[in-house]
Amino acid sequence: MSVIAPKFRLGYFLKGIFDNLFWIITLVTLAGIPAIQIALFFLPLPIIDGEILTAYLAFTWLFNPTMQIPLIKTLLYSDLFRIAAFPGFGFAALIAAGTIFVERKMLAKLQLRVGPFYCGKIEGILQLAGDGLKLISKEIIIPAKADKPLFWAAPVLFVGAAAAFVALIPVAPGGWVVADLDVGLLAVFAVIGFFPIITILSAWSANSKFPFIGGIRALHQMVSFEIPLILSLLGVVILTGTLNLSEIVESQSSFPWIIFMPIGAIVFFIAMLAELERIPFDLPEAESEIVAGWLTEFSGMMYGLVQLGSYLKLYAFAALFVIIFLGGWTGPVFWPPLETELITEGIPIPNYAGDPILTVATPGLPLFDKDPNEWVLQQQGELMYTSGQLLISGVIWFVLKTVGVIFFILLPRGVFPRIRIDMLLHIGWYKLIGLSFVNIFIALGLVYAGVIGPGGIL
Amino acid sequence: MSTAETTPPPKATPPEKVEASAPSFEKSFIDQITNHFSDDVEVEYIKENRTRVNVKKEKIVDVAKFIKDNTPFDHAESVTGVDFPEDKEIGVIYHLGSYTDPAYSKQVLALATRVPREENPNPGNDSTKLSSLREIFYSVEFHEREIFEMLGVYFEGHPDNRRLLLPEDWADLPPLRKDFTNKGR
Amino acid sequence: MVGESVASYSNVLLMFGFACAAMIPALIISRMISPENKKQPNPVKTLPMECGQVPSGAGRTHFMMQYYAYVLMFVIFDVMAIFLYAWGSSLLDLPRTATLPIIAFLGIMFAAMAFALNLSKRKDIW
Amino acid sequence: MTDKLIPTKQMPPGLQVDQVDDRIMTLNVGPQHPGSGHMRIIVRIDGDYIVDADPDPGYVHRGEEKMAEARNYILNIPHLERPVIHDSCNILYPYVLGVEDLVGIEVTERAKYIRVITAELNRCIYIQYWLAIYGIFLGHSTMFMWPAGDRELLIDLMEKITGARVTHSYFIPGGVRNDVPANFEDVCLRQVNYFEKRIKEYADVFYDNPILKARTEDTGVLSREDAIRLGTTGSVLRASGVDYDVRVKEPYDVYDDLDVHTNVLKAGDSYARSKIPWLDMIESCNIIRQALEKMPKSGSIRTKLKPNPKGKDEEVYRRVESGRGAAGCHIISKSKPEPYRLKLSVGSFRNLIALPYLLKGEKLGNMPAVYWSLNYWPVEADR
Repeated sequence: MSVIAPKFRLGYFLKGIFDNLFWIITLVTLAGIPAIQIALFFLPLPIIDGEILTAYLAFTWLFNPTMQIPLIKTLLYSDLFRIAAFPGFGFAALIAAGTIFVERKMLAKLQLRVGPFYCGKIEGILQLAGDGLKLISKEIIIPAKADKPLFWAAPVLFVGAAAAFVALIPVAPGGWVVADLDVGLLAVFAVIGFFPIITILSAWSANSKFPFIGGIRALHQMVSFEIPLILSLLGVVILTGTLNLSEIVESQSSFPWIIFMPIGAIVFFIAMLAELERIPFDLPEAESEIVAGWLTEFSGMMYGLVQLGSYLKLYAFAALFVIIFLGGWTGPVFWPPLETELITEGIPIPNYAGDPILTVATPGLPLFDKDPNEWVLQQQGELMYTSGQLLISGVIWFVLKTVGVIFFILLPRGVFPRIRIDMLLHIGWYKLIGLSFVNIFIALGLVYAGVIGPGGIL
Repeated sequence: MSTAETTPPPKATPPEKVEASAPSFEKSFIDQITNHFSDDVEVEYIKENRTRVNVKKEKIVDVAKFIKDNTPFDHAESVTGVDFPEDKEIGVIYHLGSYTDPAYSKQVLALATRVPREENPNPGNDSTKLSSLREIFYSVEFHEREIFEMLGVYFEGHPDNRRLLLPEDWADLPPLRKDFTNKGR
Repeated sequence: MVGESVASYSNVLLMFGFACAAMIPALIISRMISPENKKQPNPVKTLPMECGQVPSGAGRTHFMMQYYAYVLMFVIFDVMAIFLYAWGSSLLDLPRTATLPIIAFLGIMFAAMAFALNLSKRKDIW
Repeated sequence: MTDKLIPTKQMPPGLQVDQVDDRIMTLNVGPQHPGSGHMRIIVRIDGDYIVDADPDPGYVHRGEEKMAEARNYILNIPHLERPVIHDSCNILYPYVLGVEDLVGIEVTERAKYIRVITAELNRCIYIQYWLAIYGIFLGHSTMFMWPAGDRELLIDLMEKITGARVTHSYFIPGGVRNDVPANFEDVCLRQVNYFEKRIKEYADVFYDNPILKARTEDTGVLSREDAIRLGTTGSVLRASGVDYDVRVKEPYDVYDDLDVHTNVLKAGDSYARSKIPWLDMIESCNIIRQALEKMPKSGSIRTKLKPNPKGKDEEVYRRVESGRGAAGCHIISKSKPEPYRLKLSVGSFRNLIALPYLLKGEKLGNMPAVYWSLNYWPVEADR
């Protein structure tokens, strides 16, 4: 790989670029294209208008105006789009970036300063991009005698685990989720269990004392807060009878569960703060005790990746709180669809004599609708996907609620000091577990008193 | 007492002149000490709130123990080491204060002694030695460590005679001696 | 509506793989454009962080935190907490009498936890 | 290192050092550590407990005492305030008092009041800085920003008086360097009143914070007897229940005309040690208001000093109450323009002796809380 900074010469620079290009082209030709062709044998290709969409066909249709909408819709409903863009990585990374900006500005306002101010002219909105550029141009220093494969892998795995967590989060009605699992909640617990392991692995591989203590602290944090985290959600599962996150959201169409189980919500919120390693529970990174905890040896972009992963995780936890306790995307629909007759038949407009001379039919207001009746069909449960209005409305509600929860996650950083590890263990084992048991019995009481459940009042 | 001729008082102290205006309160506790250690201690001055007695270095522990037991002085505020190359001596001055007795809280009793000085110091292994007062006034611990590295006075009985402020690789003279010259000055 | 196939499970893996694959270029680009003197590597620079001092002792050592009783309890009760989900998710389909054994189970679990906490506190293990 | 004289604290069971020696880890906390300042604490930990702590100062040793032997009494002023530039008036105060004794000049009444006012302002500036760092040591970032911001009020005030924001070099033998500006009384009163209102708000966010109380109460307890025996001073001493303040016990300049209240807390833990400086700031505001009332409105601010003054052939030891406790200055003069030996006995150096004793048996998480509650300023301790 070429090195730009010392002894920069344009010829070497260009040679480096061309070398890289050459190798990229060679590798793509020799390995990439065969791999794609082999994959095409096994991947089911979408059928549009009775034709199998091959790559050649898609390229042709790009220049055909009438076929572009179906093409885009096909892309929108493909798995790749879900993983890379909308409910998956891109959406979560966007919210994570917003979270970092909001955190900086909010803390600054709380602490009587201005925060990022110059970069990007408007309130330092490009500061994050600047920080990213700075991090990516820093040298990555690997400590001597470190376990190099593990040490390199830890930040990548951290981002990957956070992304796997994001994959389980439904953000809009109609299956807008990367992985719609029957046991979504259990999968969430499984993914959460990865983070301390990654922390310990990276801490162990760095061969340094401060990361090591930080990793052990992360382990203790998991030990004390995983059980309250799991038990605090059991109440909701008892009331809904399902582990599927989308169904948990749909069960809250009339009221969110936080009304009936505020104790569970509080316990979950505190356990969430601890799992996110945020102040007051940022013991694995306590900078005045153990320099930066398990992040001490990370430099440059590796540190940036860990930060990205932790903010993705922050978004995922806030979204989980919204889904389970605050009703997810449920809320009043913005711009409700027009009446069915208006879409299907149109409104006859009479002249002064009363004779219908004109029929006004709206164009398909739902932007992505195939036919005008789509919303009606979706209401009747005959369509697998949702209409544009419900999608937009659901996403807006979801984002609003998530941002609210993120705000409350960020707030303690300006209010509380850090707690100590024995206090943390004491809180987890003596208080939160007891409270989550109380929460379970509240749920059982609600079921057996006939308030909620089959044949219940609500 | 055998070393009486080796420790001449550096200057002719004028105790008579001071005693004319000496404050009675300060004189009372100084008299306590001088009565007990008649010829081992020598009063240098008695001023308002400030008193100083010079003690021979063999007697420093006894005098300090006597002060600790019989007067309200309970801690050492400061320990000053002074180099006197003309006298071939190094002076060590303990400033004692009292927290417990409100009447004595203004007073600072300077307990001074002198140890022989060597031209080519080898800190810890030469004759520049003094008994540590750490067992009596605990608070002199770090001060004595500082004097050990800065002036080369080894404190016998001090449990922790290590470097405190100077770097580990310091190999020069003890820097507060007068023959260590400031560079550029 | 509910995803039932292996495909929905594999989506989690796909997302995991996508994030990993998307992050590796960041590291590679960082390696490409960052200044690094490969010919004369600085051995001091790669020392483990020890607050500016030369590190003493190994980083990976025998190190014991005092709170191991909590860890032992975690091993037991974490599994039990997951067991409860099997019951909780099907509670509405079960007859009401099926709840009594579970409540007994909860009681035993809670009592055991209280006993363990009490014991370890009395023994002053941490 | 082990001290038999002081009764060792009750170590938790299972922590007998001689038996568990193989699992003890040595941590260098400092000098490049977010929780150390310019010093190193060699901490030996067994799991989460500190079995031994050995402070190693000296990373910012500048040889002020040696430098002072080569400069005359006036030239010593600017460099002697360098150890604590945030508290530069108070660290100069004992030196200036001592030189006045040696040279034998009187200070005018107005200069004495100006000295007291600036010394108290400087004490507040120092304590604000200290408090900010105490906040960030406990992970409370708001408590880092608030004092650091409110400190600007008093720094601006000091800039109006002395012309410099931090390193004032304001006290000189015989008075102060220049007079206060014209409408100084009004500006100072207004700033100080607002400042006092502002620091009282710290109680809401910091001193009444339940997590802070849980973290600092009953940690690093220094009993009254140990505080006296270890010779601690300042806020550490007063937090352990000893009523000792040099401003009250041995008043210098005009402190005997002012009503100075000594804040004493009985607990002796980190919380008490962190609260005493805050109470001192409120008390300083009271003192400044009193001094502004009693200050002569006009008059000379300086007694003329002949150039290159020679000291008498005697020694002098003066002390004042600085932000970190009693600061003493021992000057031995030999009828020369330069001091023969100058010794600064500062509060930080005297309080440091309590650190290994307090940290023993504490948890590692308490290390910054206990360490910084000692009101320790590394640069001043190294001199």
